[in-house]
Amino acid sequence: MPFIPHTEADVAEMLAAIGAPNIEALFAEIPRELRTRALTGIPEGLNEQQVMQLMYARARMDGRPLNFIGAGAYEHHIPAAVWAIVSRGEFYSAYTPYQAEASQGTLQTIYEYQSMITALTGAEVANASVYDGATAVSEACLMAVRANRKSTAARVLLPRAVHPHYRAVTQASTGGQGLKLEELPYVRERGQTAVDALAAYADQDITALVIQQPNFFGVLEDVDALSDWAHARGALVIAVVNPTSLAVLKAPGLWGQRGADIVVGDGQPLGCPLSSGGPYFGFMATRMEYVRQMPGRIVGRTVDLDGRPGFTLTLQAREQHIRRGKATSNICTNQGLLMIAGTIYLSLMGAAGLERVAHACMARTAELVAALARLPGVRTAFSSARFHEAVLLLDRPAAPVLEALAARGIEGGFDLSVNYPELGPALLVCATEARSAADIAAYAAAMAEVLKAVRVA
Amino acid sequence: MPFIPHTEADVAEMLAAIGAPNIEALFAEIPRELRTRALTGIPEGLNEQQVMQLMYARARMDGRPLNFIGAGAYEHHIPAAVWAIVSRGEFYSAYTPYQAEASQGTLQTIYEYQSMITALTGAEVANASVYDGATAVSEACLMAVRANRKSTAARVLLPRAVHPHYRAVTQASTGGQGLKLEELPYVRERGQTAVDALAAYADQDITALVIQQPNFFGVLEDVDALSDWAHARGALVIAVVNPTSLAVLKAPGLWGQRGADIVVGDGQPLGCPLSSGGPYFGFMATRMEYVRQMPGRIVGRTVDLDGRPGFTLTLQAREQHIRRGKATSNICTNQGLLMIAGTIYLSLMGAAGLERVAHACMARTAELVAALARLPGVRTAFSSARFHEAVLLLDRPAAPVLEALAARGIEGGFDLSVNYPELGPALLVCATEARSAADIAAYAAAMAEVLKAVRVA
Amino acid sequence: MTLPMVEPLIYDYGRAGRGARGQWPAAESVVPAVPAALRRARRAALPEVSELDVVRHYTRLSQLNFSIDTHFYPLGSCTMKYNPRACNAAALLPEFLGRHPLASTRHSQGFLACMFELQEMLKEVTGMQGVALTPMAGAHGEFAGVAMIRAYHRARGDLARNEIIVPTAAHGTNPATATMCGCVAREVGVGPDGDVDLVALRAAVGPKTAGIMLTNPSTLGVFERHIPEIARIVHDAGGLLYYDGANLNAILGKVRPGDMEFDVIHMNLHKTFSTPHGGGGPGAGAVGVGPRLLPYLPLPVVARSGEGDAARYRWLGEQDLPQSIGRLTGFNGNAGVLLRAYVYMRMLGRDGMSRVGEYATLNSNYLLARLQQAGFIAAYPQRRASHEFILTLKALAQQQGVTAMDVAKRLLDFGFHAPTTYFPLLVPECLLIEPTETESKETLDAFVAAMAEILREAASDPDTLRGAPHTMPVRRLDDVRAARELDLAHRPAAA
Amino acid sequence: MTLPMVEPLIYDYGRAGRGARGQWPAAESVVPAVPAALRRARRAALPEVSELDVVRHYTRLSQLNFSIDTHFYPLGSCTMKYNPRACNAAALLPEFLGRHPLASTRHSQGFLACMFELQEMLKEVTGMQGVALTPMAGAHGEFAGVAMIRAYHRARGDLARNEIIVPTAAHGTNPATATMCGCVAREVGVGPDGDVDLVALRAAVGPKTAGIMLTNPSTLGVFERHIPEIARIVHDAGGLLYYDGANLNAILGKVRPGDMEFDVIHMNLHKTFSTPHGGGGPGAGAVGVGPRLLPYLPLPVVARSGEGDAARYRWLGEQDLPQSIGRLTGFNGNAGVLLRAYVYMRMLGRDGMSRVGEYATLNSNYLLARLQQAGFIAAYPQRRASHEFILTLKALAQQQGVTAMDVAKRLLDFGFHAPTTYFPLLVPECLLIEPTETESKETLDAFVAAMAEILREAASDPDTLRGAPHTMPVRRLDDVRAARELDLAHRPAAA
Ligand SMILES: Cc1ncc(COP(=O)(O)O)c(C=O)c1O
Ligand SMILES: Cc1ncc(COP(=O)(O)O)c(C=O)c1O
Repeated sequence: MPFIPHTEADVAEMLAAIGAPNIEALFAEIPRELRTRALTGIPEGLNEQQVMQLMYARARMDGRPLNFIGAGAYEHHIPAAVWAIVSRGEFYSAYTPYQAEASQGTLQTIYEYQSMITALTGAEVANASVYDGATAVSEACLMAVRANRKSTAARVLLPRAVHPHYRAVTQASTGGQGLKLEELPYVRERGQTAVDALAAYADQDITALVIQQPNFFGVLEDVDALSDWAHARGALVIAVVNPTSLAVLKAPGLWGQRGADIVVGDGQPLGCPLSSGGPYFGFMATRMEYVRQMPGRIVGRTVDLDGRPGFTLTLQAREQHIRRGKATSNICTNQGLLMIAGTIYLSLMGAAGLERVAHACMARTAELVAALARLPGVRTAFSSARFHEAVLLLDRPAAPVLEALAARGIEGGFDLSVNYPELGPALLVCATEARSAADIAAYAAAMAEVLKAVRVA
Repeated sequence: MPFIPHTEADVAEMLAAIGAPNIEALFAEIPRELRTRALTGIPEGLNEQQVMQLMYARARMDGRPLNFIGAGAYEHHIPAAVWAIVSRGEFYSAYTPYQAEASQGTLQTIYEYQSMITALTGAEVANASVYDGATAVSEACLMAVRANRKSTAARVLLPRAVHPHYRAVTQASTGGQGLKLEELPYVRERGQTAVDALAAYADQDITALVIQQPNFFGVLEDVDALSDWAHARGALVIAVVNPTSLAVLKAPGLWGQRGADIVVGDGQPLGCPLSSGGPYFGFMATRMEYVRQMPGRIVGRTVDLDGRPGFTLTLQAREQHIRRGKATSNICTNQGLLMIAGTIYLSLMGAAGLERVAHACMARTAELVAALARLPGVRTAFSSARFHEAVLLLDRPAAPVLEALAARGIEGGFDLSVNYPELGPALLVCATEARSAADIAAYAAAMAEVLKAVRVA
Repeated sequence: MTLPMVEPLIYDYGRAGRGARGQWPAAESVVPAVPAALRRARRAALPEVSELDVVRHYTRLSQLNFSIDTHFYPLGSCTMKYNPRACNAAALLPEFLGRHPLASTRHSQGFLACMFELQEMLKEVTGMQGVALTPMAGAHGEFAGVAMIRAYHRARGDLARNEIIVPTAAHGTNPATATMCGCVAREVGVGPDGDVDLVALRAAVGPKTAGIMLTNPSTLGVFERHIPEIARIVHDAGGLLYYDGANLNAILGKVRPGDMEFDVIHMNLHKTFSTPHGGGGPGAGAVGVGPRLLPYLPLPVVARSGEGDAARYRWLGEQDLPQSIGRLTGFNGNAGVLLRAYVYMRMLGRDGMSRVGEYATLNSNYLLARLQQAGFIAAYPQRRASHEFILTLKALAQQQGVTAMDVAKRLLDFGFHAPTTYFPLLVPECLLIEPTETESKETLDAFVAAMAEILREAASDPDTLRGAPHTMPVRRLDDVRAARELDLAHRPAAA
Repeated sequence: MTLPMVEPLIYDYGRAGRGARGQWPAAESVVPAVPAALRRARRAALPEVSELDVVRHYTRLSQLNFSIDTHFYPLGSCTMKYNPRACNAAALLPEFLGRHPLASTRHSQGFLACMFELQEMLKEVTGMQGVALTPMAGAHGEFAGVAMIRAYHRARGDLARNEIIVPTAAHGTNPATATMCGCVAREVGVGPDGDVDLVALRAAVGPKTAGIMLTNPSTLGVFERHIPEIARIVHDAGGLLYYDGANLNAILGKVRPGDMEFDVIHMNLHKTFSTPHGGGGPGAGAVGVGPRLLPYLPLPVVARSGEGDAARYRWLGEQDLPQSIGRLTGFNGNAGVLLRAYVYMRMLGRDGMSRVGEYATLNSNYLLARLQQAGFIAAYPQRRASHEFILTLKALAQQQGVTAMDVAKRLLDFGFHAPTTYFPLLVPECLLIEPTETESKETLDAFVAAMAEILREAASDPDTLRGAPHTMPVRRLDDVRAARELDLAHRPAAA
């Protein structure tokens, strides 16, 4: 019996202590008609060797293509020390630090994490993670409704240049509470949110404006103008940011005159492997004045009976286990382990190292764009300054091009046709510091080949 | 500066405290004419990302062939828990437990290891590892000379059926001290050490007889007869054993009337990956009466000032750091981490699990031999009972066959032609529990193909 | 009096100019310019430390934690069982780890095959007809479930149904989820034996009833005996039945929510299928649905075409499931957690799966029996324990002034993580104890011995309990001060 | 009085019939028979425990250790510096880990390329002309070196040369190695300033001199200033020069043994190139040789043919090196350790390599200066420290009755691993302190503060020192009893 330590003698002694004739008797309270048949649909158990062989075979099926997709999940170098430490049983197999005295390791790490996130974002307080970047945006919208006492409209402006999945999640997650999400267009030539379009909302009750920097296209938004516009109208500013980019881009806390009010994003670039989509972690930070509206766990520093500093969960009255139906969110289990990875990653990189990462990403992406846009049939979509992604327009459908690249072991980018049909055939490509000059050359060569093979539409 | 934490300010303060103008001044005592030029032959440093990319590329060059080589290093399932624990910094980055009070983790693990090795081998005491199985044999021969007070000949019988590398290492390692090693032949049909050949030594001073069980051919020796013969003549018996096989084979402590005197072997099958040849660990066990002749570290249980049980290095007067030129060996650093892996592996397997492993190995090897010997041009060399290896005779040179198999992604066995030319073209093959029926079928199919392609000599 | 910290902050190891440079990419000679107005002016105040500092600091911090790998951790409702290392090893295979979530179908077949089979196994285990894997924790699964219930009523034009009935014994996430979905949580009580008060339930249902969220075994540690009646009452009133499957560990292979007429269930894979809890997460809150809710499953889900070697897998999207409640995650959920759960289920297999429920229940009833013999009072003495049970220390609190909190803290000194305290809120001074099936009788016996000793101390030396813990890195922490004098981040000077 | 163990033995968790069955292969239906006389009759008395027992037990045990990852570990002569995790990650790549040592050349090119380049880098670093990587620790490398010296003299028919000169300051492995090689260790003294006594050396050399083994910087922590004279004396006498390179960390990029006329060197890659010490090993003791000893290198070594992309690598064997001293290892040494060293050297690179010696020396001299200011007495106050240095506590022992052992044990209470004590044997009551270059000034300062505090305690409260340690899992252990009442293995009843 894998994972069950009981010997037959143990079972007999235990049943005797309980006063039950057999294990089955322990289920006597279950109405007989509810009892189930055997789980015939479940295969027989495998031992560890067998299951690992199965998983090796499955992994081999997926291979290790050269990746140029970003679109919200980025391949970065992850220092070996990060997961060596995160995988330690004391982090890996602990749970939420309810017993503070026996959980100082997790608690202090969260406190350090909160410190680093506030330092990066320029916000005052951060929580101990939400599920991912997308749910962080939806939580931020709900939070804005609670925090913005001046607004009664529950109306949030969500630019079309924000990650389409983030928008979809926000739609699905806030609709029940009646939030009204309105799309702001982007300027076709620049790929930037259209500041002009805001004129239409000049005198209306807007609860919050979401600004993603860099936006989904990798383009840098005019965050100062957008923030000031929102604040001037009593709307809160929700910043959605890539944490790597914050090494070189203005901290949201300094956007415009007042700074963003809520800062969220996906922490994946900070030490979390791509891992087929997760686990990652959503980060969330805000002003101290809004801390009681923030969802999720928060750790505070305090002292023990002897006056020794220590850490504990605090402001729990916001949370479901105390406040139940009136809680700021239903979130309970979060992404703790990934948050720890992020903390260790940031400690290793520091601000100077992270700046190097950001610079390398920008340089590699510029090189990639140059190498691809040189090919006939490929051109860049937008003229604006960008971070580490770019939109490329193709003269033929994107899907078969991507499929032909995949057949050559290259994941060539994210197909924008579904979410942005107005662009025509278009790819979102990305190169981080993990891509070498040779990788970029390999992509360009494969693309040249593919463009010869795949027809123009 | 990777791995050096000093800031410029630190260096300045430190030099001031020393009273030196610069770091260079600290080397002033080195005669000027000895100072070296820059290390121009060393490439420039790589960061972690670069070095990992280099190593990924190197690893890819080697691929992951399907392995049927044994010959002293065996591919077994290694429970994931083993290296998850062994890799913990507290084990991985500690050193020899000189400060017992701050090293109870390593010390208790060694004590448990000693307990398990004695249980497996039927010996009374074990040390905390020597380098590998080969050096364990040579240390055992040197130890036998010290321990066998009745013998003055320093003469050890070393059957030809013992691993040729173990014999070579013993030769190279004991020659300086004047040991005389004499080879015992094996019976051509059975692959067993020829008991008849012993007659020649009937009245001579023999210090020790080495018996490998199973021997290098995978064949089971008549250990009782050999042991009794040796003991009857005042020779010590040195058993060289595969620890996995001890789950099903008689413990050396019970060989013949008296049992083997020194038991050694390579612990690699117990949780150590093949890893291109090491690190593995040599184990060594003996009778209590010979403990002071045993090389290597030994841990004992004792009590602390309060009477609490604890563990410490003991019998250090045998060792070089105390006894210097008169020590039992020059060994200092051993294979501690691998010994820990072996201990965890044995805890997970227990005797029942290890028996299952041994059975699976025997069954798979039998199936492999059946599948290959069915092919025209292949036959088994020996009729005797075997453990998990077998010698196959080919009707054409082995090297091109192996090369053709390798080209098909199969490492088909160890070429015996160099070490045992008398056998003609011959392969030593092995299948452990890590090989599936499908793997065996793949080998047989590839071999059939290869035999069509590679000429008969 | 301020004492030094047990372990300094990582910032305290920093010095201007220090850094783990081996981790930094080489400096670039040419970097595309960032427009001046968008540029960061001052570097963020992150630690400037060496790699050794980082390794040593976080290794030391980790050692300050209790965890399953080091301690018995009977935290009720959390199913803290052994996390097999093989699950971790499989999820960390480089092909899975390096796979981009938006990778081509070509480079996804192995991963998708695992996900598809996981969906199928979860269907079998729950008796449901469709499963979506994307919710990232139990509460997220609850959201998906209630959103589907809402979508179902809306699709039928039944717009008034916005009440979710929640027994008072429910986990806090249940009412919170109802609110998040724009519903109203309507509480109904439980009777003295821990079962739902059917009279109150009948009174509560009506044309506004969207559904009921039922945890079973309930958070009181007992199996709800009136499920058939509850199902009838709610379904008859037009509501749907939601099964909070966080406690699935108790019933694996014994009963299936689908067979019991439930319309939707969420599972906590990080509990029942033993993925690590990671100091607060990640989790995975897959949802299963019956026929009524199939069209509303959240996106994406995995579909297979072809069989055997010809099988091909792909994600279904909006076009395939136009009535879906939509996307709940940036990509496709906590894939790495799902892989771990998949591996665990494959290792358990058919037989192992039913043994989970059996041995979890055996351990729980044994521990309850022994603790009762030792003088502790069960909250529901007339009931069988499920995989967990509740002790109430009300008498102890009244007579000796020793609270459940004191007992919990003292347990730490004996080398045991404390059970869940003060949850469920229904039972005063309660300890919710869940041993799980992976703990041995010896461990349970040792826990009983510690509890018995604590009971003796409560009589002979209550101050030791009130001052506990005494052997942890810190003594009892001042939570009131933490909330009053908020210190939520270290603020070093920026570089 | 016997107290309970801090952590029970793994056997104590066992029960007949328990086991980590998920790790066991399936039972076989048919197994080839073992002849009855060769069969095992009773199962070995191994633990019968669950996987959770194993994980919890060894995780807890690990926590009882000090290690580099958790503590400053200034163990002189052992170079306990940071072990970068990348080295481990690279060595654990599945292709390397799964590679059989006897795999075909086809499946070995990546591994062999690393080994070849490692040989080349070590040649460059030492100034030698050939390198063999197979010795598995420093002492094993010493054996290889002395065996080569012997083989050299024998090949010249110079059979009388069987004396190896070993300064009294040498590591114990040096004379032990001489003995193992069938030579006689002949000791010569060192002068009051730590350098070899040249007069004694001149008297010692002669027609029986096979060679000299010189550790530099010596175990006294100083650079031998008379190397040119020593080399001349020994070479003139017909002996060869052996460089014990265990302390190579001190001189990396500053001097090269080959340039200093040494004929052979062993290196402790686990020290200088930072592979983990693993609680006692594994190590790697590569040897480098000058022109005289090239033909005698132990087998196998890696050769390259072709350049750049056309390069092919293979092992050289007996046919290639017929005069070799032969094989010293079952396969080809501690390959995984060699890979780690290779990765470390590639990360350091040319510049990083010289910085190692510089900063190791800076840290050592700083620590010495600060400890002297704090009142400690250097064994060689007139000398510069190399990467390590010696304090002598003789005065303290005489005046306060506090020994080096007491100080060492008390340091543990302050959270520092003790320096090497009572080695070298030459200096009474000594502490050999090696901080290494990877430790920060703050750590060194904290160590000085602890040492200063201990000096105060020696005066005010010597019993605290004599009873130390007080905060470890156990108090001071009874070594005498351990050796007298040998308890070397637990003996449970066999199953
Ligand atoms: C009964 C019950 N329901 C729901 C949840 C919420 O699950 P999660 O923490 O994964 O969001 C929990 C777990 O805490 C629970 O015990
Ligand atoms: C100077 C010196 N020589 C030789 C050795 C022996 O090295 P090893 O322990 O690796 O065998 C050591 C290390 O302990 C040493 O310090």
